[in-house]
Amino acid sequence: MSSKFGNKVMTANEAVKQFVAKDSVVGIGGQTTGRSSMVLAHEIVRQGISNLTLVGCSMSVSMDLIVGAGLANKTECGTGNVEMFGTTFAWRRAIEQGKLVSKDYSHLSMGLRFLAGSLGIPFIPIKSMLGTDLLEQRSEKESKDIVISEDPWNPNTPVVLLKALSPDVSIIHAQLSDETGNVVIEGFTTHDVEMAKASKRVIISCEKIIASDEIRRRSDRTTIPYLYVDAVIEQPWGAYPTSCYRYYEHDSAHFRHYQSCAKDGGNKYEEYLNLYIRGTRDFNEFLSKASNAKDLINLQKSMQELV
Amino acid sequence: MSSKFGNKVMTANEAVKQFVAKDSVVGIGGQTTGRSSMVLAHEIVRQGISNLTLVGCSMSVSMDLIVGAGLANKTECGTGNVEMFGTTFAWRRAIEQGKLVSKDYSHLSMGLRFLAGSLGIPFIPIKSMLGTDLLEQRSEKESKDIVISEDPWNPNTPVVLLKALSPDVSIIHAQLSDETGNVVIEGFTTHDVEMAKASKRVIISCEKIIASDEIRRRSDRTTIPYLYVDAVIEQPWGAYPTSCYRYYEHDSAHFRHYQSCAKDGGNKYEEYLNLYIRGTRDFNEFLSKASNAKDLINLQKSMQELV
Amino acid sequence: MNLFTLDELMVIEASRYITNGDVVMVGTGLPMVASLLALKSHAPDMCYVVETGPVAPDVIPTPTSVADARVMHRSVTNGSLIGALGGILHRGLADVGFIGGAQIDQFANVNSTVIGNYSNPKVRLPGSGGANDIASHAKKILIITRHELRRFPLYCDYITSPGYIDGPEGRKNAGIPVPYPDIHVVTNLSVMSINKTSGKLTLSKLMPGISKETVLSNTSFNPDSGIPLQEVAPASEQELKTLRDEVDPKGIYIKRV
Amino acid sequence: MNLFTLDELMVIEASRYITNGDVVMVGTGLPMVASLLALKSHAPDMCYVVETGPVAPDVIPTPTSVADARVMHRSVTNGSLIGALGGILHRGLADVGFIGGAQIDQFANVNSTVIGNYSNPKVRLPGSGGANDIASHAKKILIITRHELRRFPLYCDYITSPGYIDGPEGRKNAGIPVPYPDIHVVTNLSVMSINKTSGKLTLSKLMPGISKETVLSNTSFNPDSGIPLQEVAPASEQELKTLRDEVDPKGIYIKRV
Repeated sequence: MSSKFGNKVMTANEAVKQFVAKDSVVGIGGQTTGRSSMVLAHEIVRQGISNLTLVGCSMSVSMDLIVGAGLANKTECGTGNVEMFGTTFAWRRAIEQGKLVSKDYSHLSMGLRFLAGSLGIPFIPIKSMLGTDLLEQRSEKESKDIVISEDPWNPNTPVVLLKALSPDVSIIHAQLSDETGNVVIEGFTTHDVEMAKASKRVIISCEKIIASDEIRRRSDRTTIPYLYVDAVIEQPWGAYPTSCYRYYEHDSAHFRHYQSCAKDGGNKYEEYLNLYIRGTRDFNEFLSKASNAKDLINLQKSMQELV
Repeated sequence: MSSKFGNKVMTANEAVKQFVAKDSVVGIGGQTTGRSSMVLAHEIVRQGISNLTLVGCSMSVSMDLIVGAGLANKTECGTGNVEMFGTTFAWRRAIEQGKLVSKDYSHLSMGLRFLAGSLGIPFIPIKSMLGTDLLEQRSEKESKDIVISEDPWNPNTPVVLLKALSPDVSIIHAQLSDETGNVVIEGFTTHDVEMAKASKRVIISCEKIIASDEIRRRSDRTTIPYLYVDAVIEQPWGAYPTSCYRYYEHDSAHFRHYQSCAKDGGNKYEEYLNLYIRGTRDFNEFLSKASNAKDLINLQKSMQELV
Repeated sequence: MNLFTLDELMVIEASRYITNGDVVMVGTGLPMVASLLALKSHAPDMCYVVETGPVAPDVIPTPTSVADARVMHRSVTNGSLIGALGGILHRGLADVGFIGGAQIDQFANVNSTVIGNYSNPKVRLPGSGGANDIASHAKKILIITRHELRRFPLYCDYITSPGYIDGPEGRKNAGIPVPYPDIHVVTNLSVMSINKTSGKLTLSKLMPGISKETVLSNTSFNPDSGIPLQEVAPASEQELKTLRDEVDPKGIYIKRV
Repeated sequence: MNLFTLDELMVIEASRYITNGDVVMVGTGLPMVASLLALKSHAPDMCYVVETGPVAPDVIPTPTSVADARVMHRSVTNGSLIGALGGILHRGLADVGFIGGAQIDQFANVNSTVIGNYSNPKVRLPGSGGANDIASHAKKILIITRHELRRFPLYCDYITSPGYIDGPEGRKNAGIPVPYPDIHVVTNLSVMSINKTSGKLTLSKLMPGISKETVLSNTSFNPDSGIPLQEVAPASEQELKTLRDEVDPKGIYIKRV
C-alpha cells in the first residue's frame, strides 16, 4: 500500500498491469450477485495474468471468470456461489477435473483470517469447523493454514487457530472514492474492509470519484481510508452484471447467459470470453456488447425502488 | 443483552439499579476528556454499588469518581488519564495506598480483549508488551489473563495471548439512540463498539433519543445495533464535564475543580462527592449545581466552531 | 380446508419453529421464505440477520441473494460479514440458524461440499458458506429440503456442517460451543428432529396424507422411533395468504398450485 | 538569528525527524505540537493518526487531548482505537510514533507506570496507554522530554515501553516485531539517538549553547561516544512562525519567550 496522499486514479488496464503479478494471491471483493469488481476481473482475464490464487468469502462470477480462463490454480473461500443462478460452474468443473486446488473454509473462518491480517496479528482462534471434514478432510496439496490447539484458559477444550491471510492484492468495487483512495462502500460490506486492510496492495474500482473535500465533510461514511489503497479506477457499472447498492440491480439476463456458457464450458465458454473480454478493449466496450441503455436504465430504476 | 425490539428507555436510576450489581465487572466508555458516561458513573456512586472491577482503555473521571468513592477494588486498563488536566488522582492514590489492584495493559491489548469478547473467541494474540514489565512485573493478586505462547507458523517466535474480556455491564455515552437501543456514536469511537458488543449488559446514555424510523433511514450511521443494548437513558449533557462530539466541548473549569479535589483527597474530595453526587437527586440537579446556562451554551458554541 | 401444496406447507411448518424475538441467521432460498413468513406473521420482532451484514431489515419480497438490496431495506445496520457471523453468531446471540445441503445423514450432519471423494470428486458442490458457522453456533438449527432418498444417506460423503457428528456427545467431544442444539429437518413429507438421547434424527411429524412408509422408503437411515406420530398442522388461511401475497408474490421460490 | 527558547527548539528539532508522507502515531502534549509543526511546515502529506481513531485530520490548534474535537476536524475517518492501534500501528503501517514517560534509561526503555516498586509504589503514574504499542510497532520512535537527571536513570524502575531492552538484540530476542527501530530522544539540552551496535542511547547533537558536560551531569548513564557532536540547527523564521502562529497560538504547550 501507499501511505501518500497522492492521486491514485488510473485505468483498470494500468492498475492491473502495475499491481497484479503472475503467481499473486488475489483477494476478491463482493458476494454472489452483489458488488463484485467485474471491471478488474475482466482486466485480469484480458491481460492473461496466470497462476493466481483467488481468495474471498462467497466468490462469484468475478472469480469464476478468472478460473474459467485458466488463470488460477487455487482458491481459498467459503463458497463458489451465485445463489438463484446456480453455483460457479467454471470453478466447479476445474475442481472436478483436478485443475484447481480448493481450500475450503467456513465464511467466518475466511473473514477472521482477513481480520487477523488487517490487525497484523499472526493468527486468530475460531470455534467453527470443529468436528467436521473442513478440518479433517483437507487437500494434501495445500499449505497448512489451520492448527487445532487448546484454549489455555480451558484445558482440554479444542480451539481452531487460523493463520492470518494477507492477499498480495485485492480487487474491490465500491460506490465512491476520492482520488487518494478514501473509499465509501454503501450497504453490506461483507469481508471487503478487513480484506482490503489485510492486503499488501488494493485496487478500488468505483462508480464515481468524489472530491476529497466531500470525504472530509462526511468522514463517518469512509469505510477504507486511503492508507490501504494503491489505485482508484472510476468505472460506472463496474460491478455489472452484479449489483451495486444504491446504483443498479444485478442483471438477471446476463447472469443467466453467463451461467449457461459456464455450465456448458468448452467452446461456448471460450466464445463468451472471446466476445466479451478478450475481444473488447475495455469494460465500456464490454458493457455496450452485453447490454443497452434501456436495460441499464431499468436496472437503475429497479434499484431506486429498493433503497 | 436483550434481543427484543422493546422500548428500553428508562432513567439512569432504574438502569443502574437493574443492571449494575455489586461485584460486577463494569466497562467504561469514552477516553480522557471525551464522551464518558458521567450520568451513569454518578448514578453508580449515588447508589453506592461496591466491589466493582472497572475496565476500559484510557479511563477518565468517570472511573476516578467510582474509585474515589471507594466502590472499586480493581481496574484493568491502559491508563488513568485526563491529559492536560493531569492523571486520575483518586485512582493513583488508591493504588499507592494498596486499596486498588491495577491490572496494567497497553491500549491495544485492552481493545483486542474486547474485540475477542465481541466475537465470542476465547483469546486473541498480540505482539505488544513483549520484553517489558507489562508481561513480567504483574500483580500477584490478579488472575492470569495473559499467556506467552508460540506462533505455530513461526516456531520460537513468541506471541502474547490475551484472554477475551466480556464485562458484566458497560456504561457508554452516545450522541443518539432510538428507544430500542440502536446507537449512533459520532466522532471517534475508541473501544466503545467492541466493548459494548462484548458485554453481557449494556447501558447507553445519550444526548437525544431519535425515532427508529430515522435509524432505519440512515442505517450507515448505526454503530451499535439494538441486539447488544439493555437500557437507553436520554440525558442531555450526560458526558459533562467531558465533551460530546458535535454537541459540546469539555468544561475545563469543572475539570480543574474536580482535579483539585481529587488531588487533595480527604475531606475536600468527600465534599465534592457529597455536594455534586450524593447530595443531588439526579444528573440534572448536578448540572444546575456544577454549571449554568450561559457557560453551557458557550461549550456548545465552542464545539460548533470545531466540527 | 385451504388448498395448499406440500411445498408450501414445508416452508410454513419451518416458519413455526421461529419464536417472536428470535435472532435468526438466514441465507437465501427457502430459509429466507420461511423466515420472512415468520416475520410477517407470528414473529414481527424476529431479528433477521444476513451473513453479508444486514441486521433486522424490513425485507422487500423477494430477494434473490444475500447481496440483494431487498435484504438491506430499512435495516438497522448493513454491517459486515464479521459483524453478522462473528459479532452475532459466533458471539452466541443467534437463536435460530438455517442451513441447507445436498446430503443430511442420520446424525443431522450436512454435506454441501462434495459428492464422492473430496480429493477426486464426483460432483463438487458450492461448499460451506456460512453454514458450518451457523450449525456450530446457533441454538436451534433448521433445515428445509425436499425429501428424496439420495438426500438422506446413512453417512454424508463429507461433513460440511455439524449435526450431532456421531452420537449424543459428538458435538461436545468435538468442542463445538453449542453441544446440544435442537435440530429440525422439515421436508415435503415429514419433520425429523434430533433425539438428544441417541443424537439421531427421529421422525416426529408426517405431512398430511403422507404415510410413514413413504418417508422410510425415501430415507436411507431409519428415523422411526416407534412412537405415534403427529400430523403437521395444515396451512392456515393467514399463513397461506401471507406466504402468497407478501413473502413470495411472484412465486419465485414456491410454485403455485 | 531568531530568538527562541530551547523548549521551542526542542519541539522544532523533534518535528524535523518526520518526513513528508510519514504515518505518525500521535498522542497529546509536546508530540502533538511537534507533529502539527511538521504537518504545517515540511510534511504536508504526513498522516496524523490518533489512538482514539481519527486518521489524517486537519487538526485545529490546539487540542487538549486525544478525544478533542480538534483532532477530528476534517479527518478522512474518525475510526476506532482498534482501527488506529490495530489496523494501522500493529499492522505495521506506522512510520513514526511518539511516546513519553517519567524515566528513559540507557537502552531507551521508557517507564510511564510506576516510580518505586510495582507492588508497593512510591508514585503511581498513568500507565502505558498506547505507548507500549507504539514503541513495539513504529519504525521510528521519537521521545520529547525535558532533560533532568531523574528522568534519565541507568535502569527504569519499570519498563512500560520497550527501547532496546538490554542491548542491540534485546528487542529481537523478546520477539518485538520491529527489532531495530530508530529511536531519538529530543530534549531541551540535546538529542540522543540509539546506537544500533550497542543498543544504547548515544549523544548525537547538543542544543545551541549547551555543553556536553551539562548534558552528562543531567544524565545517570553515559551517552558520550566520544565522536564530535553537531549542534542542533537553530529555529528558522518559518519554523518559529508556524509554531507560534499556527500550532500553539495560545502558548498552551510552549511558553512564550
